[in-house]
Amino acid sequence: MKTLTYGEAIREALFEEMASDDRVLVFGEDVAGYGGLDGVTQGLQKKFGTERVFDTPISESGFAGMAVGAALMGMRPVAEMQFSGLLTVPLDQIVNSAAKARYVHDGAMSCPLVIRSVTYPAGNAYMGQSLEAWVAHVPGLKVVTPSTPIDAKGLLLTSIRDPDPVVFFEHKSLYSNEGLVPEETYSIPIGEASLARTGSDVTIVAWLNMVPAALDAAKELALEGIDLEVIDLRTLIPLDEEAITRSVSKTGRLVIAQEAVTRAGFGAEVIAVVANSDVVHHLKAPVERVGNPGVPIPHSDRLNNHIIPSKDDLIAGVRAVLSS
Amino acid sequence: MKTLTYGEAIREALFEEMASDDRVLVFGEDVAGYGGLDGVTQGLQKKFGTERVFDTPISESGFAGMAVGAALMGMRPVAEMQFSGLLTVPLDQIVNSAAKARYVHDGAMSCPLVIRSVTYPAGNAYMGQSLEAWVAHVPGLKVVTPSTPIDAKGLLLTSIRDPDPVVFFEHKSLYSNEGLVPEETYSIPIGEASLARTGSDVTIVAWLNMVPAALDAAKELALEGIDLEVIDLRTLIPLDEEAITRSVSKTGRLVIAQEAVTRAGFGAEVIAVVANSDVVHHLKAPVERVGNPGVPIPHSDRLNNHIIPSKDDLIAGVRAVLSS
Amino acid sequence: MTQLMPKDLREMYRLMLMSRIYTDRALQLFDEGRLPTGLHPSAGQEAIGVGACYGLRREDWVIPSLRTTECFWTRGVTMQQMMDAMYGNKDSVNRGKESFHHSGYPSLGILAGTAIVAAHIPVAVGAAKAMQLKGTDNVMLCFFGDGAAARGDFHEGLNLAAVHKAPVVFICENNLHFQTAPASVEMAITDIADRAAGYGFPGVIVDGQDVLAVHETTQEAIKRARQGKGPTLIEAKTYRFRRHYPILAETRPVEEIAEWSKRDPVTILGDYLLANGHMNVSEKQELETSIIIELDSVVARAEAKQAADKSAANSTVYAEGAS
Amino acid sequence: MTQLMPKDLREMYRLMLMSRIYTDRALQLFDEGRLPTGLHPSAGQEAIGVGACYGLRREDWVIPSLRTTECFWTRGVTMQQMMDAMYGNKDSVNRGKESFHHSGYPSLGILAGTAIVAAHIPVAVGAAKAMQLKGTDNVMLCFFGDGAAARGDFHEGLNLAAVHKAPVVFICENNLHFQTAPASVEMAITDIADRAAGYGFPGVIVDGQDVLAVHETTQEAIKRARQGKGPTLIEAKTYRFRRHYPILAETRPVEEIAEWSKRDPVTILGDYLLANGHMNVSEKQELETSIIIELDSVVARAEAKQAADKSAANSTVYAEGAS
Ligand SMILES: Cc1ncc(C[n+]2csc(CCOP(=O)(O)OP(=O)(O)O)c2C)c(N)n1
Ligand SMILES: Cc1ncc(C[n+]2csc(CCOP(=O)(O)OP(=O)(O)O)c2C)c(N)n1
Ligand SMILES: [Mg+2]
Ligand SMILES: [Mg+2]
Repeated sequence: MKTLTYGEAIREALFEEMASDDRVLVFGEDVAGYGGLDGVTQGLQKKFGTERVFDTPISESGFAGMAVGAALMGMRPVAEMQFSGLLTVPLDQIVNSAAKARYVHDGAMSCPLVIRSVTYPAGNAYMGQSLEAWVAHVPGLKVVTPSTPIDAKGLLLTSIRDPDPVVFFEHKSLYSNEGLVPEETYSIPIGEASLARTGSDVTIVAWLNMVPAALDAAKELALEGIDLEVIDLRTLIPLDEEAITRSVSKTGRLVIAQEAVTRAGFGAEVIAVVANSDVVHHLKAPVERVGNPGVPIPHSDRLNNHIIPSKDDLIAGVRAVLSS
Repeated sequence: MKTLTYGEAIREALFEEMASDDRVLVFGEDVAGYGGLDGVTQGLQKKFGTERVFDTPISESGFAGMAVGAALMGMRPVAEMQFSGLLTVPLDQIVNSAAKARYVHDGAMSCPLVIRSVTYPAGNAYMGQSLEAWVAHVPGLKVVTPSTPIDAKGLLLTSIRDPDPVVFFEHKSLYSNEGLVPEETYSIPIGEASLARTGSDVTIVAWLNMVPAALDAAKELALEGIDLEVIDLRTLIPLDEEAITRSVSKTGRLVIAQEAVTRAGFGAEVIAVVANSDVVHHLKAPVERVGNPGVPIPHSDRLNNHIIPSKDDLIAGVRAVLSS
Repeated sequence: MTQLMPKDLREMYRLMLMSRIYTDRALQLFDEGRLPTGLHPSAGQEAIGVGACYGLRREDWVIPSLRTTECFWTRGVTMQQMMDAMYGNKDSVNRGKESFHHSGYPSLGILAGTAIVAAHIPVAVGAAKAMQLKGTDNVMLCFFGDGAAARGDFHEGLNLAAVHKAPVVFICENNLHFQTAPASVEMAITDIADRAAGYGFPGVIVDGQDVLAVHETTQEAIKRARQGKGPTLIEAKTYRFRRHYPILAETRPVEEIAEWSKRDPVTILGDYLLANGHMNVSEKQELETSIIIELDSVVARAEAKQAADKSAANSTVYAEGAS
Repeated sequence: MTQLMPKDLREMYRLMLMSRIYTDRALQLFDEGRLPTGLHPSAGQEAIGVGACYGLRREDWVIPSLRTTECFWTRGVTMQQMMDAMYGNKDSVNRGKESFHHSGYPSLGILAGTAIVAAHIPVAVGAAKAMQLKGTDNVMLCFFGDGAAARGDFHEGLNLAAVHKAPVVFICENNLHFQTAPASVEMAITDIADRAAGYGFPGVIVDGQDVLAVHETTQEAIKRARQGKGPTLIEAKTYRFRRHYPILAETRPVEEIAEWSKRDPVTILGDYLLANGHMNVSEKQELETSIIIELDSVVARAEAKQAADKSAANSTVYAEGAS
């Protein structure tokens, strides 16, 4: 094993897959010459050339559409949206051109592409949006949301090799987090949650940046003897329903941790999965959702930390499910 | 009272509001010269002139943006998206330019516009999508989903007068449904569900086209002595949470009826509201979701009736919650 | 550019005539309540798809607009395949999952657009880019209407094609209307070809009723593309001879319709063949009769077949079953 | 067009100089870790916003790009207001909810764009349409960068403006780069003004370093717009003198930077004023000193004020409380 940051792990996945499969292309704004606003794609163009790694104009719909066309012709494009809030712009190409391609060809064509979408709830009301619930609603798409370096690399490799279009969310505030990653080649299957922490009192279901927040909350609450189980969904679609129901049937208490707006967010889907199973009868308390309370992300960091859920909000959520 | 179809009720609302408020504009593809693909806007241009009622190019993002600009300058634009699946295209303007306008101006500006979005799950995988869950996820937007002529008219009037942007879903297969509508002027508040049928055994929460389907199911099941309560949400945002929890606390059994894809659809939010309240302990059975099972809408009507939930699917859902 | 021989001209005529006869039969079947799908009839615009696609290599690709049925015929789709697609039959191209005009035939080099007007333009550019990356000199022909030229994806697609010198030929079928509205609603210019200058490649206007002119103009653009010189925008001035879609009323001025009817592309080529001795009257009659006879049996077979069923509806959302 | 008097020229100079001094101070405060927001420095491009906005009516509107700080100054926003906005102070324009460069000042006729590049272009057209519908002859100036011209919303917006003959002037600040990449990545043409012909209105190129040229060109476009003749696209050739954003590294060739530095718009106007006797050296020096002194106290006051708090964060999502 070696130590890599989350950002380095993603870069390594891109390097490895570009080296082993010359159908892989990487493009997006600032990814080639500059190497990505956060350096994630640094060195790729130098190594793999200007044909396979290129910068695009500010044409998110256009280059997402190009990714679709290239994928239909057998390439494996990896296109970057430099802020998740930008998904509002190329969405038609992702949701219509890409997601439905296999279906409308009755399986005779496939559209293997990856949209890397960089999530970061700050800066402004637009770019700072977390929109994973939208793409999770669309049949034909897979949705991947890693929280650790090992998962980020392993899942990106799987995503690029996947025969279907994948929206891969990366979290900017995880980029510098370190973790152990195998030296040898490996990959992680799409569709399996991981048990980030085993516990008996309360289940927290989290993804992306909320996983470390949940682990922090767990550490703090452990001092009081409260034992949290933390499920890192890792992929939202396909959803590992069993991991969720198994845990909740054990703990009987569920807290959702999401950075996105609570209303109609993906946490509601997790809750619906529980409510749709017999596990609903095991619930000892109403479910809690910790998330953005329904406010656009303010520009100022002094304000947006009131909107983005924190470890303390999670602790409050845990206390709420324990108090009833 | 007089008898109007749902389509006529919408037209009447547009006529009345354009007559009483000259800031109201109506535009979109085919709405002016032709009067709308389904005739809903017929006669408007003739009565109110080419300046206030006009056809647009195939520029959904562009004319949604124009609606925002006009609204910020004090007009009351009502723009039509002729298929709900088209929301993939102008979404950035609706979700970013319109929804956040009030917030980012700290209340100093408002963006009073209505996006009429015509829902119809048929034709093809793209236009046939039901995307209300997406806009319901966005703070700053209101989401309206009437199922009857009286609600369609009353809620459209309220939507046009609302100081905030409203996405108003109309259902093409409701256009010819008839119902009683008051002769005199009236309006219906946004944010209140209606009890479409009172019952004691099972609660069905529905909106748009699924309300008549639920009522049909109720009629059929009444013959067996099963007594359904049907809640017509009418508006998704703001959501009448109390109407939902009140009913479920009474019946203890909940079935969601939605045409949209089940996964990460708005039904999950309804379930989350229940699971987040004490009512979760009143549930006698796991909740059922009846909806699109996660398949793009096929072109052929012979196929798509297998995908779109029907009265029979609802009856099966009701039986499921009664059997456990 | 390979010179067209009389047999090519006759073949082009056959394709155009077949398209016209087929389209009008489909409209009739629809009116009779037999055909379970509507269509955007190409009648009046047959010269464009045939002229542009005729003589392409098997390895080239095309992506039709909602109306360019001729792309399908010219690339080798049979009337039976098309009719089965329209009926959503069990053995049809995608078993009713997609309308015939947005159906892809990968083995014939036909990509499918979505129903979102103009969204296929960047897709075509990406496909052309892939052809370029593979080191071939194959090309992509991308068809769309005047209506599509008002969409952002038109702009982004054409601009990206220019930046990448992608081997793509854009063919705009300007039939002066989009759905129920006239072109004056969608633009303040007359010639969409003028937009090409804003991307840095040639924009050419061609008489869309003249199949030979369309062919020649497209061939030049294809040559450019094969040589790595990048895209061309061809604007074919044309007119549709039927309503936009069978259930929508006619909205165009009768005089305009009458004026354009005088320039029927099928008649124009037919007359040319007759005048130049490439075909005689009885051959022409025979051709028409044989198409009609074939079509009769195509319809009969299509109607006799089983429609796709529920199992089709639920399949192929993902590669390995649904999730 | 009203003739510019020496006092106008001096005022334009003051605005440009103030903008430069303010911007560089803000960058310095950011580097020192004092300013809680980044910025897209306008240094090098001051002539565009000042030249275009100078002399507008109160009832006219402007909508700046991410970089056109000069729109704010010229419309009457004070350094104190701007600095308070940057600090997200309690008494600032929107209490930190939006970055200063996307902040609207309705009472000063400044609309705000979103952070989505080019999305404000159709919004500007809709606002202009509203001004037209109200029967006024007021105009809208809409600013954007070269990068924005690659987006679909640019195309749809300009086309809609043409169709509606909307009273809007589009001003493209072509600084030859967008974020970290050169213009060659975003287009295969040199002049974005060439795109106007594809919409049916004039496209004009102007030297973006020459405030008088910008002013004159804009005035002509404004006159056209007021007369109901529709939009104009003005492309101002310019260059930014700083990095795109403080945390991003420089990516442009040093020679290019050096070459363009010779054409500093503030220096050009200053020299013109001196050469023509509209200002003398000591007046120039006094002006600079007075700006610096004012700015010192502006910063001190901004830093002494209370920042907006949680109650601000949670308010005004909807008109009447959240839902
Ligand atoms: C983005 C989008 N908006 C609206 C529609 C509905 N629609 C279908 S065909 C059509 C008109 C297309 O006009 P044009 O591109 O000129 O092609 P034509 O029908 O004239 O051949 C419209 C508006 C659509 N399919 N996609
Ligand atoms: C649609 C969209 N894509 C990407 C970004 C990220 N971004 C912010 S500024 C910028 C470059 C803008 O370039 P240009 O329009 O030329 O203006 P300039 O910065 O050169 O003044 C980009 C890509 C964005 N804000 N919006
Ligand atoms: Mg047309
Ligand atoms: Mg620029």
